[in-house]
Amino acid sequence: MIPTSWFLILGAILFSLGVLGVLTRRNGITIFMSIELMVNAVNLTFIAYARELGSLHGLMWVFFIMAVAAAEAAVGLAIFIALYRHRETIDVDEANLMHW
Amino acid sequence: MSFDTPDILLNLIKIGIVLGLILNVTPIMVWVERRGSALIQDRPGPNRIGPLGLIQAMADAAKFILKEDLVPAQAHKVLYNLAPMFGLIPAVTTCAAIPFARGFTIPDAFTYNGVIGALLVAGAVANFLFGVIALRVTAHFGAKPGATRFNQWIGKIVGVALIATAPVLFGLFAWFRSVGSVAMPLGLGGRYFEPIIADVSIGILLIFALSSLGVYGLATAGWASANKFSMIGAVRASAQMISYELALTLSAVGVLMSAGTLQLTEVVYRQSGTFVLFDMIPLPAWNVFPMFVGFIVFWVASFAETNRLPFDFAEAEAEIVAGYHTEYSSMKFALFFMAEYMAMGTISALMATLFLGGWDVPYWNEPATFVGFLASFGAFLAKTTFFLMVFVWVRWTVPRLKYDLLMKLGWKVFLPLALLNMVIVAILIPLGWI
Amino acid sequence: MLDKLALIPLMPFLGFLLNGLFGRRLGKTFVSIVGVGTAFASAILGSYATWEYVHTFHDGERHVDVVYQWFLSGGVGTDIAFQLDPLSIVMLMVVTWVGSLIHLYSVGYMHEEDGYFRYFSYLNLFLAMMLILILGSSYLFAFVGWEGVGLCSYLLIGYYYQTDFAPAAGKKAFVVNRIGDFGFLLAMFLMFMAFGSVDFGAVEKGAIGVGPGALVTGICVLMFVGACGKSAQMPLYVWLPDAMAGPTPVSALIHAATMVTAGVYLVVRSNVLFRMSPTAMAIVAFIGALTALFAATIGVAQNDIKKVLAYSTVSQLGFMFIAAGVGAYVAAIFHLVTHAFFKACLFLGSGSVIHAMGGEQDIRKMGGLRKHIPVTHWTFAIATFAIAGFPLAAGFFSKDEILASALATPYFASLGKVVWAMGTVAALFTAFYMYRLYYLTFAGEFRGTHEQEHHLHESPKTMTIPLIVLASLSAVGGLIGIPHLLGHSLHIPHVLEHWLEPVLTKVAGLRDGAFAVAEQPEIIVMAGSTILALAGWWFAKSKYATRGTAADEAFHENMPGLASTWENKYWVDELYDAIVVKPLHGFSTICWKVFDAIIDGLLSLAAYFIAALGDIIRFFQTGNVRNYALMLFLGVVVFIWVYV
Amino acid sequence: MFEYLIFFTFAAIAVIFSAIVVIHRNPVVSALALVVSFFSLAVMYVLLDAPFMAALQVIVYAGAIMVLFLFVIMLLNLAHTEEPITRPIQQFLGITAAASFAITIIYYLCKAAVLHTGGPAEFVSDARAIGVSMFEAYIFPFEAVSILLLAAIVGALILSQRTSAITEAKDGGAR
Repeated sequence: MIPTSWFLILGAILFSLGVLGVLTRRNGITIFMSIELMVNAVNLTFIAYARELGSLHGLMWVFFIMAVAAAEAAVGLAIFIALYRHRETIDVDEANLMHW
Repeated sequence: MSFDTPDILLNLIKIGIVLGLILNVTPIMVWVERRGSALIQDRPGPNRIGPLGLIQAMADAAKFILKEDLVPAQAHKVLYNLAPMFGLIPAVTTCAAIPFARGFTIPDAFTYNGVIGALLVAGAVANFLFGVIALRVTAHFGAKPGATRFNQWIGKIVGVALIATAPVLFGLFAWFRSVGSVAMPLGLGGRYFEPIIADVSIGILLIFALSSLGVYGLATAGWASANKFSMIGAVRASAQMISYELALTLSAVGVLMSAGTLQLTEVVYRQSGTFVLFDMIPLPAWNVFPMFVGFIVFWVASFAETNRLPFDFAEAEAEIVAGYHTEYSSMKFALFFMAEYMAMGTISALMATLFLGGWDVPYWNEPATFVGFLASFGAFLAKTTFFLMVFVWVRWTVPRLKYDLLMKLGWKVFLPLALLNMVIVAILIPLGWI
Repeated sequence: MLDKLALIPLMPFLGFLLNGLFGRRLGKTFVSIVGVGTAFASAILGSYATWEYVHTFHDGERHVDVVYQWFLSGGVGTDIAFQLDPLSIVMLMVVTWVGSLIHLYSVGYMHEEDGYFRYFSYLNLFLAMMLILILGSSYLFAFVGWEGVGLCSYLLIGYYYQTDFAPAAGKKAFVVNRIGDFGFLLAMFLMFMAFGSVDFGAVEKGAIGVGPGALVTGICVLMFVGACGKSAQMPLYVWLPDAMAGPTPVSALIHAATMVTAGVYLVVRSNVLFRMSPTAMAIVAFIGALTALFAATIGVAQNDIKKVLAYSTVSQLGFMFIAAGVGAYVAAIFHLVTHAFFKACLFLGSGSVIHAMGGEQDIRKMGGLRKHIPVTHWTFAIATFAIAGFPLAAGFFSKDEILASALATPYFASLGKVVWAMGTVAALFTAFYMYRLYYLTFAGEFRGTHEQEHHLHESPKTMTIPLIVLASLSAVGGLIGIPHLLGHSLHIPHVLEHWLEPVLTKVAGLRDGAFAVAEQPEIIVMAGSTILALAGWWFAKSKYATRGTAADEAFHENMPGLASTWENKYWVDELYDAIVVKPLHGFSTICWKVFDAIIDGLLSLAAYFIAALGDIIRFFQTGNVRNYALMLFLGVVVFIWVYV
Repeated sequence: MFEYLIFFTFAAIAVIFSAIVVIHRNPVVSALALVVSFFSLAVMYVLLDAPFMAALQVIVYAGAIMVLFLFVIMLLNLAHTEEPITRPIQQFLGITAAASFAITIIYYLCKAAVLHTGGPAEFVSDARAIGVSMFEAYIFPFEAVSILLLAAIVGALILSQRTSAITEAKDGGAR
């Protein structure tokens, strides 16, 4: 039986990598993938805790997170497609019209 | 997770059987495909290498191996090289979760009986006769113009080999008869042999999960080739496969609902036996009868999943040269080729398992013995072969669709039909019909 | 069936859903089948339930079928429950069967309309709501139906929403009804407060426990306000004539036969409460008499065929309230039933006339239709005789019973005589304007355009069959309530009185819900009614049978003041406009202008402050997503260090 | 022992490929690396006695979501987009924030001894248990998610329409 903490630390590392991606990359799709990475790190944590506590609630959360991630991927990618059609780029620094 | 030696041995045997089957699908199907298309198009087909062109596949393989391996200059080298392997992984791994025969308890000892004896003798006689026929045929065709030395040699070798096995078999028969019984070696006696590599509790999900990875091979190949046709093929393939995967999975849900489990061994066990229609007609309790709609959807979607005609948009040669593998040559191309046929084999086996009762021999309660194992194995192979034959038949009969029609069909026809199937099953289960 | 009473309103509700959701796509045949089919299904189910009820309960007990508990809060609550008792059954039969006939009629009448599915889905919804209203076992659940029929009435009045007047009329109906509903709501609050329940049975028990007094009087008066709104009594009657903007079958079903009688039903349903409060009864009777007389006089001077019938309806509803007010509840229900028959028949007949005339509603442009549309003519004639109180027709018995009861009421003798006098005069006017309508429409020469005359034709079978059925019911419907005077000698019992007896609970210390009228006043009234009916007939015939509209013109010349007063409906609409609508409008304008300025000013100030703050903070909004993400994560790190 | 071997192998794979996702300039490679990373996470789930979730992970993430990503990357042909470094402060702060986040969270994970609660309890996570839980305790979120997915479908359709109302207005309906 592998200790739960190791999974948590793995999750933390992956999450931090995701953070790194979100904060340093400019390619919208890559940022999006980093977000997915973070989501998965959280999923891992949920499942690790689910086993630790012997309850299914963590699993249910993961299930719903997956569904939400699927919805998010569909809409997010559609947004990027629309963005690309309008501006010929998906560099998020270029999409900065929404400010004062 | 503890193994002892017999366990490992048994698993190795299973893996050997399954791998042997799945790897042999490609050469056999290549021959079937070529001869079959020839049959359908009323032409001879490959008939030079080996009798009836039977070892044409080996010649093909030799050709693939010997061809030059080209890599386009603009290609993404790493992914270009990895892509064919991606394609192969799901094709090889999925079959691990498919039960291929009735399980049986390995007896402590083999005991001689008349059936085994008769089989051995008959095998000896048949081998001898076939050997003689092979030699005669080789001699006959070798005299004609156009026969290659290679072909003559092959024919002779096969003939001699067949004749040579005849006395061996006969000797085996004589020895076995005199000994009477042989103890099972390596402590295998008394073990239960479940003919499935990984009898996991999420069997069907595992299969869907692994087969859903198949698209990466295509997509990566298409993109890494740095070729527009390849790229279009890859884009098409990815859209097509995620569309049809939905219908495929949903149409299988009915099966799982009636079985109440995801484990494929259970799914098959539930289909053995019969149910009686209208109190008159006993039918095998196969899922195909109550879930005919789902079966049809699954069948059609399997064509899309394996990129076979009429859904082979990823490689539609009339439109985009050869699609995702336009730039591939030599053994890498052969890997795609193999992956396609292996995927066909796997999905045929899966279809047989889910809808046609897997290894179930209709109207016969297979005993948990070696005989039952063999018979059920035969049934399983027969069903899988049937589906494989239909793959070939359809390929040479039905023309390719238009791409928008493909999508429309997948989303607007097969997806609703798969849902309908679920509804039907959901109604039938509480009625006690399944 | 008795435990599945919910099915009766559910059938038309199903029709509403089917027609409303899929009707447009599935075409008129589908809509007709579903619309009419569900109505008839509900009628058949209702009849079956009645049959079972009769065989299960021999003494007219109240049968309650609880579907589920609606709500319960602080010991106060109510159920979703349906009830059957003799009163409900009478209403059920009238509503479902007359309703079904009108559904059938609508197939022919509305066939050329675009919003056919819309019409039928509303009509089905109306039927469902009406059934909830009459089958509901508590005031609150009945109120659901009460509001539901109000909604359907609104929708159907405004059916021709492309026109100007129809939506306005619908709105008017809705708003006026709201005033009444407000009274009803207050009555229910009082019930909740005093008795802790709004179940019919519980309220009755509670009221008996409390005894007569201001509370019961208050409840009754408030409930009567509600009834006034729904049943178009003074002063809330103004919506009903305008409601004629809706399709004619709607006028027949909602604004004549069923919905408008809901107020009468409510009063009769609460008869125990009313009997405890003679004050409330006097109010009911007097308002009823006033309305009857008032509307009847207006009806004399109207020229729109449907307007005449509308005022006639108001007037007849007044008669019902007279009956309810003087304590003759059986007479009220009796008149309700007969009125449903002949008024539905009249409205449907007028619809048939309008259909034949190609949309023309002005009786001055009709005339001589007798030979063109014979079926319509005959059914219309029978219904006219019935409403005018011609001897032995349906209206004769019921109206006669009402007037006799008014004369003999044991509650308030002197007021009773006044009411009787007003009712008698109203009956005379009724006979007159009905025959005027009849003769102007069917007798004499055709006064319309040549084109219209060419177009005249009898209506299709789907329209004439309901007419014939309803006309026959108008002719013989009175037989369910043969007066004792005749009944004794002929040995025919008063069926309805016997049937409704269990509803009129006997309570110690209170007068019974039914009282016998002595022979002498009954003879007087009966003879008087006959004479009045004949007089009205004769007078109308002499004026209108041959000479067309000449009499009206003469009337205008001779008595211009009275004529224009009647024609303009006593200027009630103008009056309301002046004393209610205008001041309210002015007050609202003042509120709007003054308070708006203050409140807006305060808000603007706050907004200005926020804007100023925002000007400072907005520098954080760089528009760059990564900046936001960076701030977020730095925040998270700080948060963890600070709080964990 | 065998388990540990698997864990460390796949943990290393997950971390390495996640790093590739974040660092690599080519989105296609990033996406494929993410697939590998997800796959190794699925292995983690198996190690955590949740094979069902592992299968779901592969089907949903690897089989559907990442295919969508790849599809979009290919569709928009984004493989060769240049990404010169601008905003050095943002870049620096980003790396700092990520690093400090990682240090923080790992520090607290190591520090907080919440994990030694005396051995894991009984943990059943087969399809039946999950299904019962989902359709009993979690039925409302389940339905809510179905509505969410519907909304996502509609949203995605409208956003990716070529002739949306927005573009039509922009083109003055001259299409």
